[in-house]
Amino acid sequence: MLTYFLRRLLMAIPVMFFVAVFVFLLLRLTPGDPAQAIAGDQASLDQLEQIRETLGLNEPLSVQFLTWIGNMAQGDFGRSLISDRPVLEMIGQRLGPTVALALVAMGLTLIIALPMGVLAAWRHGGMTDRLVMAVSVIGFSVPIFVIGYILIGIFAVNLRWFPVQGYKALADGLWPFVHRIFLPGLALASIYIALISRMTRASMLEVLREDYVRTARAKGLPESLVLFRHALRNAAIPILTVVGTGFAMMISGVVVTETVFNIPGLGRLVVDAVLARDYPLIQAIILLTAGTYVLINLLIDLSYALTDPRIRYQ
Amino acid sequence: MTATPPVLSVRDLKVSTMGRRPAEILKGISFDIHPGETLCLVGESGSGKSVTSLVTMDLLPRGELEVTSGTAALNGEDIVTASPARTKALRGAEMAMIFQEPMTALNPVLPIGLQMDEIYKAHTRMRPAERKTAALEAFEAVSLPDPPRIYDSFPHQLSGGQRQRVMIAMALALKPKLLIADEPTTALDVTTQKQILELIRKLQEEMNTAVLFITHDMGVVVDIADRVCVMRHGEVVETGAVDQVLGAPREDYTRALLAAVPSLTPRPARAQQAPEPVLELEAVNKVFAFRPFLDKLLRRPGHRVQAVSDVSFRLDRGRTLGIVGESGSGKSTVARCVLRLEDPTSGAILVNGHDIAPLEGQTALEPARRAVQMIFQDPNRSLNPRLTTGDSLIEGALNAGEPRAEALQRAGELLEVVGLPRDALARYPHQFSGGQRQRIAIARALMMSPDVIVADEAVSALDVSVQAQVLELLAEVQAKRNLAVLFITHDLRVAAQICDDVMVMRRGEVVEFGPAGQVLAHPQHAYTRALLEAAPGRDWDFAAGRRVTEPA
Amino acid sequence: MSLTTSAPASPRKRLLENPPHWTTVLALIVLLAIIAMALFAPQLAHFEPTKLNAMMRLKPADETYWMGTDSFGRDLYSRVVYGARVSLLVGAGVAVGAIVIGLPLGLLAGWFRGLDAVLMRAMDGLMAIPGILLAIAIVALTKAGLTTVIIAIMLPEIPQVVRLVRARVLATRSETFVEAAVLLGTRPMRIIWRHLLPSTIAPLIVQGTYIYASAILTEAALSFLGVGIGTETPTWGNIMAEGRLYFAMNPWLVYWPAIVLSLCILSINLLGDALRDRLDPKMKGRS
Amino acid sequence: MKLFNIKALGAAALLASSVAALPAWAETTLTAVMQAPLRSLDPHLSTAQIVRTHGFMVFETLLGMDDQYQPQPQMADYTVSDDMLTYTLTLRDGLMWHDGTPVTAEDCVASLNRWSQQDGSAKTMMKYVDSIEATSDKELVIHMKSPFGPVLELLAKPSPIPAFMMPKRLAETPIGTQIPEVIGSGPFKFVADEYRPGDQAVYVKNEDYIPRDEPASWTAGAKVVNVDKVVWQAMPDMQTSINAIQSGDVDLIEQVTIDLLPLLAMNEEVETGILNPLGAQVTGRFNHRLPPFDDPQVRKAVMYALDQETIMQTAIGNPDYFQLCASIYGCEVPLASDVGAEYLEGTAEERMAKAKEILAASDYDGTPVLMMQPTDLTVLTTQPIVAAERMREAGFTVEVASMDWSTLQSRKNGWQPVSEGGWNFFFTYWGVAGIWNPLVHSLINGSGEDNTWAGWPVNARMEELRAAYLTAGTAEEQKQIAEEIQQIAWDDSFYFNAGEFKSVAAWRTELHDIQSGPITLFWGVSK
Repeated sequence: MLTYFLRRLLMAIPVMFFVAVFVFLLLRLTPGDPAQAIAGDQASLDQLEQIRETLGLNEPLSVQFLTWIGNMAQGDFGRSLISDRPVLEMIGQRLGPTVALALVAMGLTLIIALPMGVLAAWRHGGMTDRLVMAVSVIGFSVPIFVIGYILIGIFAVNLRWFPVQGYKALADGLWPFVHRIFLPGLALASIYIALISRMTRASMLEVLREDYVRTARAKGLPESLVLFRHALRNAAIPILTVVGTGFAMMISGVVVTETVFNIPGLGRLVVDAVLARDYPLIQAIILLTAGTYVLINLLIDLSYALTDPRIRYQ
Repeated sequence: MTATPPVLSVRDLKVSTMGRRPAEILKGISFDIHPGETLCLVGESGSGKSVTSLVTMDLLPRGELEVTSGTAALNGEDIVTASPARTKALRGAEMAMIFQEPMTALNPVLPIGLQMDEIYKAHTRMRPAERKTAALEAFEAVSLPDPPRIYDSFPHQLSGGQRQRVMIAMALALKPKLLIADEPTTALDVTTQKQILELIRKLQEEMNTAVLFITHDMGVVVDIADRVCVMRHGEVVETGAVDQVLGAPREDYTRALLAAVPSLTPRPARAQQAPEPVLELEAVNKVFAFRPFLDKLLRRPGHRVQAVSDVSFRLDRGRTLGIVGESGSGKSTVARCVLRLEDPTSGAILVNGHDIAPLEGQTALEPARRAVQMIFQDPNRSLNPRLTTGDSLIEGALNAGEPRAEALQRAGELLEVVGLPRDALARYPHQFSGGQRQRIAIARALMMSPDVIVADEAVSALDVSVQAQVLELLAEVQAKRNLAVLFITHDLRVAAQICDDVMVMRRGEVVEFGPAGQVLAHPQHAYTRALLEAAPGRDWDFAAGRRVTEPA
Repeated sequence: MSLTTSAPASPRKRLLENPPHWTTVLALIVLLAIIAMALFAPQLAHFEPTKLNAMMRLKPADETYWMGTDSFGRDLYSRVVYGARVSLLVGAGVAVGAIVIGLPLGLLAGWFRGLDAVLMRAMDGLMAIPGILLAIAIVALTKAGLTTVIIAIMLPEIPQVVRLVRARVLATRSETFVEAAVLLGTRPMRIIWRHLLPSTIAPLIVQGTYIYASAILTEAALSFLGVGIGTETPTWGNIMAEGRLYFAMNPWLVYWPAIVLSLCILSINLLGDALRDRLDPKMKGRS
Repeated sequence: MKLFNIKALGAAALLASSVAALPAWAETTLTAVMQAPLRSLDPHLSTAQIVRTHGFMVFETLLGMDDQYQPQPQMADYTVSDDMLTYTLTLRDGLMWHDGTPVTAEDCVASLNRWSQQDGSAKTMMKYVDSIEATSDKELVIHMKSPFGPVLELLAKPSPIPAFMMPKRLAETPIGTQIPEVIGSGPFKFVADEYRPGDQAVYVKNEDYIPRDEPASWTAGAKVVNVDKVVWQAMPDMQTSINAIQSGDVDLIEQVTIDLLPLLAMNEEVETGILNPLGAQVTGRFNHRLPPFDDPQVRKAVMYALDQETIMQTAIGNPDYFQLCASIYGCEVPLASDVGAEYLEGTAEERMAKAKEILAASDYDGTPVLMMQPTDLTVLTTQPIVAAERMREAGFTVEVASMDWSTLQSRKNGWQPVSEGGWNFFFTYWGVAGIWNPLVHSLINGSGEDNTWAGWPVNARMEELRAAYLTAGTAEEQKQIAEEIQQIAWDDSFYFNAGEFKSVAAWRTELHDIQSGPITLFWGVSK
């Protein structure tokens, strides 16, 4: 298992290197000038030139890239060009809300989507199945920000059950936290619920055709045991896989959700950073999210072994 | 037959598919099983024998199949009309079932113990400790080694035979009145099959269980059945005691079925003309080695599996060499090396005198590829479903530069040779039956005018009547074209009927090699003897229609 | 010996024997209506979609302005009608582009094991970058035009296509008919073309519809975040983005384009599901 | 609409608040949604308004500017010698940096040096300055080589880079590098730990700050802080901000989108009004170096084609909040005049006819005009659309290129051909304090030098006038020069003055005595 883990980590190196080169080139080969973002629109060209010189933006690209990679290898992600703060510190400040939002959305998803998918597969072809599929296809089709606004319109503005915006950390108390994160969590979860319930249903449909499910039924087991003990555990791997690849989708949702609900998370930070051409910040965020993606998918691969004893990684 | 009431009594049972245009799967079948009796439902694929068992267990796939009329009474209680809760209570307790595939019938992600425990938990009020004791005893009863270890194991840690024993232990855990066994030994090697059949027989006698045994294999019928029920297209063709049905079949269909079972007695040796070797193997070895990048980095050895060790043989024109063995014996790997679908690790493979072992790439292999052609096991997968028969047949010819029209002409002729109409050229594989597809595969091999045909379990997936026809065709073609055939099979009966020479393999090594008459009639090696003894129905002479006392 | 099955059923006959679900038919009608809307936008629209009228800003719906006007005094109905053009074009561009690029890469990766390792690491890398970040970066950093948006949305979709095709190739290449082709002396490129490519088409068409739908969604999200196609070209996304400022005053500025957008994506998704069930029963129920 | 006179109401509220004094233990926090997120902290480095506002929280200027646009003592009192060559500034007592050290004249000299390297007008001033030196801990002296009119104005000006004072160790940070710490002497202290760039900035009351005795007026006079804490929050979405102020999550929105004011009109707990009387002018800039706008006749056609009213109507909507005038210095400043109004006379149709005529007579050959449009800056998204339509009607071929504001800013600095990423026309806006006289006004630079603000018009007469303004002795003389400059700016079509708009703020009624100013001020206000 450890060997497997190490091997996968080794494999992640070229992946991350590709990401690093790709992102660096993407940013540097496109127009836009961070000096302008620092100095504001009324700054003169002399001023800009001076700032560029100080920031090292006039160095050749290869030098800039090597410096950046070298620093990163030492754990130094650099400082924001705009705010002149360490990039990691800025990311750290914004990480909490985003992680909380993602976890809440994921929790809601699992609570809602798994039973939905299992039920739909169990009653395959029936009304429940059609209803679940309808909910899921609608979840895929309505943009998150529209869902967000509808939720705000109904639950925050009309019913006044929830605040319209903002974020409170868990440290500020459980209720304020839950109260503020529920709607954005739900909005973000919508597309995920659609995805996971679909995947659960499909995977369960497949598993329910398996011989061992027939065996379980032949043993006269209660249907709930057949579904949740025998079938769902076997259906777990494709579901887990989607949870992993869906992480990228989650990030897209986070960016939009944070904007709609005004949550000071990474999503907004990255949009701001892109608009301001804050190269080190953009690079660090993309690299970190890519790294997280790789890591999450690695962990998910490892977790297969927990659900399926046949998988013993060499 | 006894006067006691039957455990299971099926009357006029009809089952149809659901949907827009229902098709009748069972057309009104009836039979009884009494306590302590084994009834064999025998028939070819599509005869409806498995559906019968599912109706009895009330496990028909919902929304796909439904009972349209008739009854299936377990101890007088009709399963068809019983409530789902009631049948659930009966399943596992009063009636139990063993399935064909021990690999898939156990839940792979749950420990064996838990899967056993569930049965007691669902149907009894036993306490956890009692349940565990009962489970261990049940494992003991099916002769599983080290029951506590089995209890904690996962299915994949057990061999196929052990898994089937676990299935039997589960099925008989609560001493049901009725045991349904649906092809329980089909997926097993012959030696294991023999043990499992003996086990079922023994436990049945101990518990006086009624057994509904479903099989396609007449040999198995001989070994286990008290009575036989021959089915075809959803109807019962003939029922009766085993000796009566097999010895004096009343129906043509039964007779044809019996006649198609190849005999274990080797056919008389064929005269050999001047030996002309077309295929020679010299000390061929094949090692599968896995050495991941990290292992290389850490200078660690990888995993090695010796699949074939030191195999040598010579195959002459016009002769058939059979390679027999159980799964994992390396017989298929030998075939794939001959075809260079695998690269042999060492040794020489001489095709018409040229060593093809060191050759690389399609161009270099081209002459050998023309000389050696293959017929695969599964006719469903060996033809590209998206190409017409004609396109599949002429692919090799086109590669060799033959004009399309000419190739199609030849393909049409060959279709007639293998017994298919010429207009089959324009059709797609799914429009043919399995046997017909295998004929097409033979035609495709013949299109290349090969010297050697490698047939890897080429008739294993076919029903016995079709199997006989395909074997016949193969023999006919071989004779006409003076082909050499390398025939890979696990079935000694088939080997006995078509091989000139037989090579027995076990764990990659050649155990015994010689003329078929000698190897199969007077085996020298203990393993060969064990194989022969395990062959199902060996004490029944299908040609004569009577029991034999001495093995042939 | 006789042939067991009848002559091949024509597609028409098969369709008649197994008619599509009513939702599929409805979805097809909706999608055709939206396509017609895009094609005949000039005839259907009441105004030029860019026609400003500073005096008629933010008017509610009436007989002239079926859906009211936006903050420029432009007719919302006309903009929504014209918006269909860009959305459908973006969807088509992304789906076709991703497949045209991804298909050959996937075929090659699936067949040539050496290339596979390198290519798939690159694809993993591309997949690891969250699509929206990549798209935001590309659109924001280059010219915010139709082509840029299509490329930006397409890039993250390519690995999905490559993986799908590759998985399909890997599955198919272990089929015995491929081994049979090898034995018949067929060269690799021809095996890819004749035996592997056809098996990827059905799942690709299905995947294509999903890419189509998600591309339209992503375009809307990009516009929403202010990095989409400029306001001169009406797209459902930027109509919503402009309208969301006035959401509390007149939510219909958002709801109208949202409804049409959602209907469009819904019908594409439903058609995709139906296609999948028909073309590739094995994939039934997959997302 | 709740428009009212802030000063009048302020007096009444002052009385009320002194009666209803808050209990001592309740910490009052004022939460404000600012018009832009604060992303950088060095007020010498950035010309962005939000950074200036931040600057006035933490830092102070030697002189402040009152609501009559007059420089007044703030950190220092001043004397000017009769020959206008020596300015003596004496620091008032009790000034302390936030790190506890006293403010010295030497700190101020260093700060002035750093400021003058960065601010455009200060650079011009430095050409006339002989030396700036600290003569004691409390006194610094500026010696001029020759008289330079607006020295005091520059020291007091609130835009674009005010002359903020900071400790010497910070002021020695080279230009181009941001100061490592935010230490000023102003009425608020910056809470570095709670700062989240782009999202939140927190200030606490500086308990050691001693306000001046004079009444507060803009950045001059007493800065009395009545709240314990000020939190700036960024909200990317105006809708969210409005919801937040209605629910009481925030107390103040610095700039409300005018179209959304009706949403707040219903709400008894929220008031709206103009806090910054100066407003901002929208300007459409030509690229004088590229065809077709290298041709004055073609530019002139545009000047007639564009219509202030349509542009402002579409961008702002409510005429209460925009103003149309010819003045290039802002509609209500001392230098404002009607010079050039002939370009705005008549109906839009009449002017369009004239534009067509001029264009037809010109050498315009159909070269497409590349109009840059920012997608992410709401204030400036509409003008290019409206302008493009008018220009097309006049006979131009116009291509609107959408991009984000950052790209636009960067692209505007290049003058390469359009095919290589150049541009022809774009809109921007200027706080009136950034254009209110020829000294600070960037758009009227007629030198055509590469390093001037984008557009690069060339006009020798303009340069003479700008130089003359700097040394003009009297206000009349200054005004006369300013008017002539304005005439040239119109005649030679330096840029199109598209009108002036006011920012409307919204605040909850719990807030009293909100101060009016050239930027949003957080002293005086109580909660």
